[in-house]
Amino acid sequence: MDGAYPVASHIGAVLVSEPVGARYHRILIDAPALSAAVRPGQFCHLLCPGVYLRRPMSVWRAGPGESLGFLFRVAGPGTAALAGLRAGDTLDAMGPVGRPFSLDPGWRRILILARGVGLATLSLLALRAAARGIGVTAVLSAREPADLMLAAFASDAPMQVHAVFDSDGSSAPAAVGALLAAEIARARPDAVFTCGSDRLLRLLQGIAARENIPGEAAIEQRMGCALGLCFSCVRRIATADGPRDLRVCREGPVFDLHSVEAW
Amino acid sequence: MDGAYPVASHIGAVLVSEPVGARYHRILIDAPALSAAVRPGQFCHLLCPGVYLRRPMSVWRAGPGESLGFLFRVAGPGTAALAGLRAGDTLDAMGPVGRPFSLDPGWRRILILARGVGLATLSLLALRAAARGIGVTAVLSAREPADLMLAAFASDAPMQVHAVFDSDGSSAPAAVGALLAAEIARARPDAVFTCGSDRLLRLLQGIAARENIPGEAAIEQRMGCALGLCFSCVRRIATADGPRDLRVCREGPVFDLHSVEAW
Amino acid sequence: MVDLSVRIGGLRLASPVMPASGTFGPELAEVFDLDLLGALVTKSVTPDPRRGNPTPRVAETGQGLLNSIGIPGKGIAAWLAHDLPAWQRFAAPLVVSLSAPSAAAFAAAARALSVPGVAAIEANISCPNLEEDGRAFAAEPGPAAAAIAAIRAATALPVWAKLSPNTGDIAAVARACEDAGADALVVANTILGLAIDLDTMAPALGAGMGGYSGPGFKPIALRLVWQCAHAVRIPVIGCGGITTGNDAVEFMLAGAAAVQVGTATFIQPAAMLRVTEGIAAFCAGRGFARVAELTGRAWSGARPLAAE
Amino acid sequence: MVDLSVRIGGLRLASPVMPASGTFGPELAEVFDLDLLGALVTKSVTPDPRRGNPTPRVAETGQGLLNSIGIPGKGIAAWLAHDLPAWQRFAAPLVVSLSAPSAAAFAAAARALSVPGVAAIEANISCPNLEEDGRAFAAEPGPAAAAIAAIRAATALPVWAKLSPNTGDIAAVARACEDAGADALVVANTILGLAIDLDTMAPALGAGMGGYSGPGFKPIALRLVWQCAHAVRIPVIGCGGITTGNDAVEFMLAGAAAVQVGTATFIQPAAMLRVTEGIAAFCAGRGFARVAELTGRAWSGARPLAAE
Ligand SMILES: Cc1cc2nc3c(=O)[nH]c(=O)nc-3n(C[C@H](O)[C@H](O)[C@H](O)COP(=O)(O)OP(=O)(O)OC[C@H]3O[C@@H](n4cnc5c(N)ncnc54)[C@H](O)[C@@H]3O)c2cc1C
Ligand SMILES: Cc1cc2nc3c(=O)[nH]c(=O)nc-3n(C[C@H](O)[C@H](O)[C@H](O)COP(=O)(O)OP(=O)(O)OC[C@H]3O[C@@H](n4cnc5c(N)ncnc54)[C@H](O)[C@@H]3O)c2cc1C
Ligand SMILES: Cc1cc2nc3c(=O)[nH]c(=O)nc-3n(C[C@H](O)[C@H](O)[C@H](O)COP(=O)(O)O)c2cc1C
Ligand SMILES: Cc1cc2nc3c(=O)[nH]c(=O)nc-3n(C[C@H](O)[C@H](O)[C@H](O)COP(=O)(O)O)c2cc1C
Ligand code: FES
Ligand code: FES
Repeated sequence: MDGAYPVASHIGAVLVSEPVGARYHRILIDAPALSAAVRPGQFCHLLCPGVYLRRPMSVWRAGPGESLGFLFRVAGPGTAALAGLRAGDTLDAMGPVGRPFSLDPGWRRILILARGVGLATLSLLALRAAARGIGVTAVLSAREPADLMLAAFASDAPMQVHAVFDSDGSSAPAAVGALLAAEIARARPDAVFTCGSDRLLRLLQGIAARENIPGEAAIEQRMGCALGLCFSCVRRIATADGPRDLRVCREGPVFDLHSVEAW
Repeated sequence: MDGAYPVASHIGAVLVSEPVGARYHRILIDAPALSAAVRPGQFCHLLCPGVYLRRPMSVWRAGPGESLGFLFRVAGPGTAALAGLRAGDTLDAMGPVGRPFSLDPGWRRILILARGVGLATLSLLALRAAARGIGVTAVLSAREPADLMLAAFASDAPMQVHAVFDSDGSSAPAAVGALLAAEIARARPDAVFTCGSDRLLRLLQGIAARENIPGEAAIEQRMGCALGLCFSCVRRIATADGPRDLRVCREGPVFDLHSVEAW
Repeated sequence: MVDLSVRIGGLRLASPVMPASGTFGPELAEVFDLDLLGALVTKSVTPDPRRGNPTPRVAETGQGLLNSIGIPGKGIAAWLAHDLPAWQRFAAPLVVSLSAPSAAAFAAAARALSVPGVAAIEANISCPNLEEDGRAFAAEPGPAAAAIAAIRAATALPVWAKLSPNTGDIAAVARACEDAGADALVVANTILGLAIDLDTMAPALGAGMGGYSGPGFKPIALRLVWQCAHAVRIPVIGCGGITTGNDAVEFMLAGAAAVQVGTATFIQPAAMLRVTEGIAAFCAGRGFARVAELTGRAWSGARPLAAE
Repeated sequence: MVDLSVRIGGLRLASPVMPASGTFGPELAEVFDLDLLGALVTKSVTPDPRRGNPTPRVAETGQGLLNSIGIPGKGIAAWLAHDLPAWQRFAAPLVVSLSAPSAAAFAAAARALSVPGVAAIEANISCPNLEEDGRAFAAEPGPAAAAIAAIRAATALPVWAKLSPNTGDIAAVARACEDAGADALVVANTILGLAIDLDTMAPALGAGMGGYSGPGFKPIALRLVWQCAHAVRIPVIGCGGITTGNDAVEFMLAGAAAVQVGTATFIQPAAMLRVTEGIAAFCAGRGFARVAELTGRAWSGARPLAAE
């Protein structure tokens, strides 16, 4: 990674491309420079065979000497084309782009609240925290047990994971709220993080405000360039000078938990 | 091949795809119904991966139980994409289209004059004639010996082949004219055929007129639909009612030797 | 079973899918049963014989086609004598595309075409108007309306006005054609484009500029349909880049009552059948009993009358 | 070694390749050395702050992009205070794209922008003219000329007029801008398009219609350049779907003296470098010592003065 020009399009060989559960897919590519440079919460803009625009995708696995991974839900033509890649094919990944999550070495514990594929965005943060001896409490919400990607999230890193599901009602806001309150009482986190659900975002905003714990949220928006050039990816964000339309690809995708206006 | 709807797009598996000499390529596909229906001089309209319009290509090999073959010069994006096909890929061939060569079972000998890749268009005619015991005299013109596709033309069918080259001057009009006159004197053909060179077309028109031998020529034109719909492929042709712009894909590509106006 | 029939002015079509003029002919009956189409649309017929433009007449450009065919043809008299009879073996309604150099010539030709076997006249007013030194009738509301009014007065047949993208305000042209008595609009003809051949360093088409069609033209044609359908109450027939059933559904949701398919036939000769199947599948999957219910669904306000 | 420099009105550019307004910013310096570009072109700046349009602001359509960003920005005062300084670290000439709601507002803004560090003003007259109830200045020769004349009178800087495809006669608009004192023309802005989202059965963009750009737009933009370059003697800067060096060469052969690259940067962030290399390779391969020799080569007649 050239210091002067940190962002580039990297052509990596696909090492692994396989379904995860019923509705998700994972891809690992060999892109050493990019993989070493990425920080948790950042994303890449992926060229998907046969579709014109790139597609933004959070980095799910990365690190010096590690292959670069993406975990995604097959949502339409772009992600379908990605899922169609096979080992030996190449993938053009542009990055790293976006503002990463904060991770203070001084912290003792973080709490992560993720819904659906939002866990792909938060997984690398959890692994890096655990690697630094920071305790991780993770509450993962999914439609049903079949949709939960526990192994995909935690790998084999030590963490305290609670799974909640729509199928048994345990993912209802009230239930999750109680669970979070209990967890925070049991082992108070230095920071909280969330991604993947607007409902859970609002829930966590309330609890973190009451408990006065700092936090961050990663959000999504339809993108064009992912380079901060086109202003297609704006979301309404509270700033010191009042609400502003900020670029998810540039000022985000990670924002202060309380600055994100629920839509 | 459905009698009511003789023309269709056929998806055939590529059996063979390999270079022929320095500048040519051949492809054999498995398309039984199409292969059985094609007659010498007809062509297919080929969908080339990555380019929008189909590309017209004479049928070089065909027959009941035989695979369907094309022999072509890599001229640009379309033919380059065709040359990039590999065994196991599929090719979408639309056809058969176009007016075939005449081949009268009563004939004893035909004379073929082909230049460059024009021999791809005339090869099937030569093989079918030979198979019916009709003598074949072929004069093949090429830039240099390396460019001559003798085996590709004659396969192992019995025929009298004369090769002439630019490299040794033997392909000069005067030389070819003398050769043709000698051949016609030695074994007079019932019909003459040509494709691939405007200069040779004019030469043969003159000789056939003098000797009063019927003949046909296959010509090319930029195409859109290859179905007779768009009138993009017209060439000026002499008809009973005077010169007319006729469709190469429909009234041609095979026309009466004397009706084709040299351009 | 989805009801695919649609009403276009006076005509009831069994399917909303028909060919675009100049990309279709009886030759296609060698590929499939043409009576599966909602209508048959001829190449533009001209009063007098025309030779057409120099070759090359087509060129490829990305996901689209440039053409400058130049409407070659034998003229109306020969067309009535030789071509019309050849169309009579088909049951689907025959729509004759008409091109002429002046409003008066349009009227005379429309009168000549008002014969049994012709179901409607599609006025190709994208062609040059000799009275406006060659600018297309459809470039301005006035000349467009004059041509349509002349045709309207000359025939009792339904008159479809085929508009051109090459205008500053297609909604105004659409309204002018409606006021002049058009029964439906066809939106749109090709948009003017250019390609340069890098080998010859000259235009790729013999005539220089040409009409751009195919998938790359679709977003523009869809917008033109949206603008016209909002501007008039008569049915709009969408045309431009339609290749799949989903493409056709987009046009109907934008306000089209029916669609025409042109260049797609050059790539897949049975494209019109695939489009028809795709529309039916969309309706079935989304619970629409009648394809006509799609028309104008994408509008924020109420559905346009064209759909009724 | 090919001479890539070109003259655009008063300016000499080291390369014919520059970014298209709204698709570029200092952020791209994280990808490559922006001083390799012939010029730097800003997003359109507006007199007052603007929030822009509702999301989604972009949608994909085949080989192209639809956008309705809505020119969000902090207004000229804040731009001069915060953005202009950020541009000063680059050596390439800075071209400020300007958008305003009236001729008078264009003039006032041009005056305000006439400061050291600004090399030229690109007037984005494709934006709505409040005095013509929202029709774009560039839709008609009159309003286009009025805007350019007002800017011309207000500044000594070179003035580039950026034309819109959404007009009936772009050659007339081009001549009007030349007569009003434009030093160059940029041809063209996006063409109005539409896409319908089949899931929601509503327009794919929050604002409804949007501007169509990218490869699918190229044949149209190339034709517009051809028409404008034939109509005026000032240089024409080609823009629309340029993705490769060969695309850029087509524009120059059609009459462009330079080119702008927009959407291609979204697909390949270093696209402008690839385009520059491709142009140089073409010139070297075909024996052109100066890229300026390409301008207008595809014309049947003489080469346009724009190339000199
Ligand atoms: C910063 C960021 C990180 C993301 N990380 C992940 C991830 O780790 N795993 C995952 O499964 N998905 C992720 N997404 C969402 C992912 O980008 C979309 O699911 C994908 O673009 C859909 O493309 P498609 O063609 O398959 O589907 P379509 O819905 O057909 O896409 C059509 C268009 O909509 C855009 N689009 C659709 N949904 C989204 C969305 N939610 N966000 C942005 N653009 C969208 C596409 O880019 C395309 O332009 C992320 C999005 C952003 C902005
Ligand atoms: C009836 C017929 C039979 C043919 N048979 C053969 C054959 O057996 N072997 C062979 O090598 N070539 C044959 N050709 C020529 C072949 O079609 C062209 O070489 C091919 O289309 C070039 O496409 P390209 O994209 O590779 O090159 P390009 O030159 O880049 O093609 C660009 C455009 O020009 C068109 N085009 C270019 N050259 C021709 C041409 N000579 N005729 C028609 N369209 C052209 C292409 O279709 C395309 O639209 C035949 C042409 C016709 C009309
Ligand atoms: C080769 C060709 C010839 C055409 N000839 C005519 C014509 O004679 N009359 C007419 O009204 N439109 C003509 N058109 C325009 C089409 O009818 C249609 O409006 C246009 O191609 C857009 O549709 P498409 O993208 O589906 O092809 C022609 C188009 C092509 C490609
Ligand atoms: C996202 C986006 C934003 C744009 N914003 C502007 C703008 O602010 N001002 C302007 O003059 N043109 C704007 N344009 C038009 C481009 O400058 C250019 O004219 C057009 O996109 C065609 O070029 P392209 O096909 O290379 O993108 C914008 C285009 C896009 C795609
Ligand atoms: S996607 Fe272009 S600014 Fe964010
Ligand atoms: S290619 Fe269309 S008529 Fe011959």
